[in-house]
Amino acid sequence: ASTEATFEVAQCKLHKLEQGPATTVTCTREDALKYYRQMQTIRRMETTAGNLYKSKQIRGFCHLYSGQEACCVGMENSITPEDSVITAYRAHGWAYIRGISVHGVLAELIGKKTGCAQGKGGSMHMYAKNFYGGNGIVGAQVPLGAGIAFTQKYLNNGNICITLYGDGAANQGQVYEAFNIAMLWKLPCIFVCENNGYGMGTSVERASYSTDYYTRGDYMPGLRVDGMDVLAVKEATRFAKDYVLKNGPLLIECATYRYSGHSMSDPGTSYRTREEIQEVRQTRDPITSFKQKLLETNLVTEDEMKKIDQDVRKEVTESEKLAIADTGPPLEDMYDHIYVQPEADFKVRTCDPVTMVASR
Amino acid sequence: ASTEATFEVAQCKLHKLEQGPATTVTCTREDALKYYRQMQTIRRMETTAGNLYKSKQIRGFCHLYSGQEACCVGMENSITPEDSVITAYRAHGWAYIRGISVHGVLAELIGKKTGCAQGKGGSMHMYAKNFYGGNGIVGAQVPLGAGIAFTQKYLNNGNICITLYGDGAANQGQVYEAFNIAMLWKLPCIFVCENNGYGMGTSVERASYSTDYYTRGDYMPGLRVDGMDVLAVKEATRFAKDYVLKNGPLLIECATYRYSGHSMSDPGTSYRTREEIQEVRQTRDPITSFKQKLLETNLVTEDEMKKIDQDVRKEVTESEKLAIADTGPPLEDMYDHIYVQPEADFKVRTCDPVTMVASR
Amino acid sequence: SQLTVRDALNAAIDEEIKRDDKVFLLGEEVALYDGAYKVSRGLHKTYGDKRVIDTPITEMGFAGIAVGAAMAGLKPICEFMTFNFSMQAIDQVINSAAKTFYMSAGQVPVPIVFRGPNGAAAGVGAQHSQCFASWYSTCPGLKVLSPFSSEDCKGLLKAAIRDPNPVVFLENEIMYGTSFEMSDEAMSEDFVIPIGKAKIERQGNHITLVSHSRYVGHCLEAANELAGQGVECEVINLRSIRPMDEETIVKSVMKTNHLVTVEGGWPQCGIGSEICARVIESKFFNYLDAPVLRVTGADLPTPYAKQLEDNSFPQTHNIVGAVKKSLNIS
Amino acid sequence: SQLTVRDALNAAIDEEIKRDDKVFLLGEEVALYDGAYKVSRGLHKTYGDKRVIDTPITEMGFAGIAVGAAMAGLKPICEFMTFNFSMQAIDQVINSAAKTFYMSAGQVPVPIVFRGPNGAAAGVGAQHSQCFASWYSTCPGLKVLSPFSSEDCKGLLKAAIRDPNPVVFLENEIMYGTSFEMSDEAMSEDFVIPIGKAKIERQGNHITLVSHSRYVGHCLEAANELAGQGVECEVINLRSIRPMDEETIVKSVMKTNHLVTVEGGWPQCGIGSEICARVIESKFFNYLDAPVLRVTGADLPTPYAKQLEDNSFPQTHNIVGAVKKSLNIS
Ligand SMILES: Cc1ncc(C[n+]2csc(CCOP(=O)(O)OP(=O)(O)O)c2C)c(N)n1
Ligand SMILES: Cc1ncc(C[n+]2csc(CCOP(=O)(O)OP(=O)(O)O)c2C)c(N)n1
Ligand SMILES: [Mg+2]
Ligand SMILES: [Mg+2]
Repeated sequence: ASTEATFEVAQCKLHKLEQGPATTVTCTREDALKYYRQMQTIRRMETTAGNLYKSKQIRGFCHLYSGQEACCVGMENSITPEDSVITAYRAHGWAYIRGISVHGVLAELIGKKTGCAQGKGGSMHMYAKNFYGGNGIVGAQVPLGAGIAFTQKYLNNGNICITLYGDGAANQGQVYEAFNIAMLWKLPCIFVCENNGYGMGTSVERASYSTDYYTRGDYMPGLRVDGMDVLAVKEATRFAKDYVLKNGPLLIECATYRYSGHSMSDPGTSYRTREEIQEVRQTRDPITSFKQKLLETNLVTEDEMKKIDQDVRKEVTESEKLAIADTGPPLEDMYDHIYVQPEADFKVRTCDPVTMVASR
Repeated sequence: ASTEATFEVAQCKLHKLEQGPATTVTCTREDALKYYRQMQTIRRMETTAGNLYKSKQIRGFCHLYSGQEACCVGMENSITPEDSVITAYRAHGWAYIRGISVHGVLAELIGKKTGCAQGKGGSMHMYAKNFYGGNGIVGAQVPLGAGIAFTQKYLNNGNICITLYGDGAANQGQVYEAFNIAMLWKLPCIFVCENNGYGMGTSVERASYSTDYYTRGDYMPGLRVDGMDVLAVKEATRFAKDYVLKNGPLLIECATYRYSGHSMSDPGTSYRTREEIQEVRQTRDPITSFKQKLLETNLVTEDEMKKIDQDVRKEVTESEKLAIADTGPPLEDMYDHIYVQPEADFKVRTCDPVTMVASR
Repeated sequence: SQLTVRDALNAAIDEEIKRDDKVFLLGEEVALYDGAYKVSRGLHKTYGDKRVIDTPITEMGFAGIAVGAAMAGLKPICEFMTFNFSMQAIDQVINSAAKTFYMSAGQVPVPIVFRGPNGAAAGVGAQHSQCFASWYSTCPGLKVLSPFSSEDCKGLLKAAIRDPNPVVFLENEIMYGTSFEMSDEAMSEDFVIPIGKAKIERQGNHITLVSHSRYVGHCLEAANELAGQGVECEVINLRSIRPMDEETIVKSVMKTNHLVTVEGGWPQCGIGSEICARVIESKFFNYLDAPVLRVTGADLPTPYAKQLEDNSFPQTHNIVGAVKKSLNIS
Repeated sequence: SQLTVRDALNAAIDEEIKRDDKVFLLGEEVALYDGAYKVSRGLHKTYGDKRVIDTPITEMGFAGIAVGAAMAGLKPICEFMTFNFSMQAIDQVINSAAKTFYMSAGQVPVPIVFRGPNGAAAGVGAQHSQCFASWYSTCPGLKVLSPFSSEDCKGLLKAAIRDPNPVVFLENEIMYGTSFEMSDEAMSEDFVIPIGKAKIERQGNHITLVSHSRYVGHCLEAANELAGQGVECEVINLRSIRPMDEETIVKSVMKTNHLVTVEGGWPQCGIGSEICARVIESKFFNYLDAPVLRVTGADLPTPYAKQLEDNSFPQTHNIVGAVKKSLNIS
């Protein structure tokens, strides 16, 4: 097997850009293995989450990332841990890629003390170093992301922020408010529209007059990348990071697809056909297609990937077991973290009007 | 004198439009006299309002329309009374042109019972048939205007709505939310950005990354018209009304200028030079330049216009006197109009905790 | 017959759309998807694109459009997928809908209903669990309703749609699947419940429980439990938060001399606070034999984990405990 | 020395920007224009574009950016030109700023101050006259301050900026030009007032008046007037609305046995309601010799005309009347 290979990726569509990301991407063996493993881990983790939901171990909302793995894996591998990321509620993949263990994600989903937010956040609210969630209000994370980029510029630390939102969120007014300010202030922010074709049960054409999301920044340059191709996403992100540090904001539309329903209560088949989903799985799946490429170029063997699949399966299964066995947060926990450094005598009112509980 | 004349108006800048408004405009003598009178009345009324403010008869905010008269006069004269208009707080000119008398406007400003909102609305909140205010929250009137157009389409009554906002408001997110929905639903709405160069003390370049407001609808067609030329505005509006009935929304940027400060507490000279204001007055004033054109084409004589000036002066002075002499709303009025058709026994709590007052 | 809260709401909307040309429903996923929580099931199929309209996820935009449509003479029913998202549009609700009739000295009425699930659902975390009853109820010009049963939902929603004023109608997602007995009268198309009147759900002489929405059910449970111990609770279902039916509350307190309020919202400046104020401010305040107790949501953002979440909102035992405390029994 | 409220606020911001690199001010017209109400006068000149930043008129956008900046480690002071416009951004204040520290189980603090004039100014109509004290104070995770005097403004704003939590700081436009005596201590750069403690502005034995912001001044006026008639009012300036200093209120009521609350906001679910609830819920409720009375803004959108507007907000005579009613004197 070779130590690296070069791949052709589809040319990005460009908006107000003279030049876009390269169309040939070189990838080392180690990197290929890493991306493959990362995508498989997320896929497996999400499948597990879906099953845990069905067995009622996970409650409330649970928005799976299956189908979109190439977006977070491609992007993460072109930024550094010092760069920041913020996304919406479809956050498990991003939480993992930003450093939370599978166990940390699953335990949070099941509501355990060992969860990455100690069971307080849940599916939509996961955080890690330089990862600011996990935000439940459609669109709200976009100004927040611009604010993180503002800090990076203020501190002049050479870092950037990736600010993600969906095709449904793309119509939210605050997105446009953030765009204008980010451009005026030249914030080092990559705005990323993860266009997975639907916002809940509404297809993009029904929600957006213009579905060319990469152009929706109007005066903000943008590009559309194949979000099912991890190498294309990685290259576009490399390009974008460089661009935003020099010029200010750039908008990336990541064309992707969500396999599952919007959340677990949505079978996801009333507003699209099973055939449509099947077709994407067969022709555009980010993992299958990457695997194919790696085999074609002899960069990685089938056996190596099988081995990874086994490892991943094992890791996820073990994490799941661990998470199920973990204990839930004790009741006292509930009253902590309301305020940073509360007064020593600060007490919280409970549902019982005569009981006040201390808070840390 | 002739009975009509033809004028050249500047070509509009176009965005996503194949064709724009005509560049030659024919105007009858009567119309010319009417436009002149309307603009002069508003100018005079606003000057009077400014003086009343300085003499402390008007309180709070008072946003004068002086300099922008051609916008409302040009537009009103291309729509019918059945069409609707909604604007922001810089509403006196629009209130007048939509049918409120000078007395009705001034009495409202002084807070009299005879004011067009019985002294309850004030400077920012005036209403008339098919005129929905007078709205104080920057940007909020834009979705409202789309909603009015929605009603027109729902009732299929062949009317349109003109929805106005400022260059400062043009960055508000809800404007973009309204644009998207209005385009999806093909609402018969003309969105009009009255670009007067400043939002309070902030010049357009400091507030908007893109100051081509006529293009800010992105996928919405738009045009920029010389908002200091009443005939150009009239023609653009004629074009636009026709367009929106057939195709859905259109965006007009009306390039204009505000002579006074933002409101009365703003001298209006810290963020722009006196020379700048002077220059506009001398070279682009909507009234002076219109007058000039009428003289050049012999459509109207200097004397006729002098006569109008006198009439206007008289009307405004009399209205002012009347308004000053009017009585304020009686205290009982205060408790009415909180609810439509309140229950017979409905009472309102006053500042005195033991006094409840009946409300109609 | 039995009817779920969901079907009661559906029937109310259905009947009013049928009854009045000017009534229409708009919101996210209300049409093709039949509503995120299936409240509008079948309505798009029956009434089509004109009367049942999907919107993009832009609350400020579509709420503003709905308000504008109301100003111009239609009667929109504006659904917020949940009231949590109404915060994005709250300026349109307060400044455009509630205040315009007054500012215009009666020239521009705004007949609109804002509706959707309010308060906590199950396991949806801190950003999706807020109760907005107290906020909206502060604002004159608005009416604010918070129904409990299927009867409430049908009768009050129909009343809200027919009301010429802006009405905020606070549903509860957890209740959607709950069935209630409906009288023939309540099933009729003419059934409306007058806005502004509370309902005494259970009579009792020992203590008054005042609540709204889902927690009326908890109060009834607590009353049941306490009845076994010889304590008779009078349970008042507020139904209308603004206007608030002070008379019914005060009369009950004059009889029972004890008061507990129960709500899912946070304590500070909540509905319970207002009830306390109404009582303590009235000349009847000295009918009280013990402090009023407010059973409320815990004073914290809502945690996700079940055990923590369960303890963040009133449970029946909290009410029982408060009643016993008030009556000084054990 | 004498200092206006405006200058006190200005000094607080100035000193804290100087003291901490991470502190900056952003908002509409705060820089080149020196602030719509001149609170930030001179600060842009001193500190330049990096620390004093003009924004477009996009509250949701710039408030969200400020919150994001705080999450990432800066300490923004986010000015709303008035709090009326904070409604456009309220989702960012509540859902992003107030709840994130909790949702993240302590991983993401949000040290930010939202400030600006709150409540009615003079003659600005219904959309520009709302008091947001009660709304913001419902929400755990936020602290809510409402200063009265120059000392309050300086000491509390500095405390707010240094506080590691999101703080809503409610100023009052009408007070900006009012001068107050400042002690040397209050003039010092080290002066901060602890958050969460009320201030007894005037001692008295006959009745307790609890108020916040501008209306503390009205209470003091009323107290003066009443003193001439032998009535000694204890005037409590809340300063902090959340947390609320229940102890100071209750202690005072135990002494005076009479309570009147005074605020500019609407009555329902207001600050007065909460104070009533705190008192009536405590074991001290039977110290009350008369109903509590809430002097509040009238329950209506604010009219423009002066006579009507004047009667829409508490005036000294309303307080005097309420005190007399409470004490049953004439
Ligand atoms: C302001 C707001 N409105 C509505 C919702 C309910 N909601 C949650 S996700 C969603 C769809 C968002 O679609 P999109 O942005 O495309 O993201 P995707 O789910 O496809 O990742 C909606 C309507 C919300 N959370 N916040
Ligand atoms: C949401 C909101 N934010 C801020 C304000 C305060 N404000 C009133 S007018 C104005 C400037 C608006 O400028 P522009 O839209 O250009 O209109 P113009 O005054 O020039 O007519 C501002 C900031 C407001 N009324 N509403
Ligand atoms: Mg999507
Ligand atoms: Mg302007």
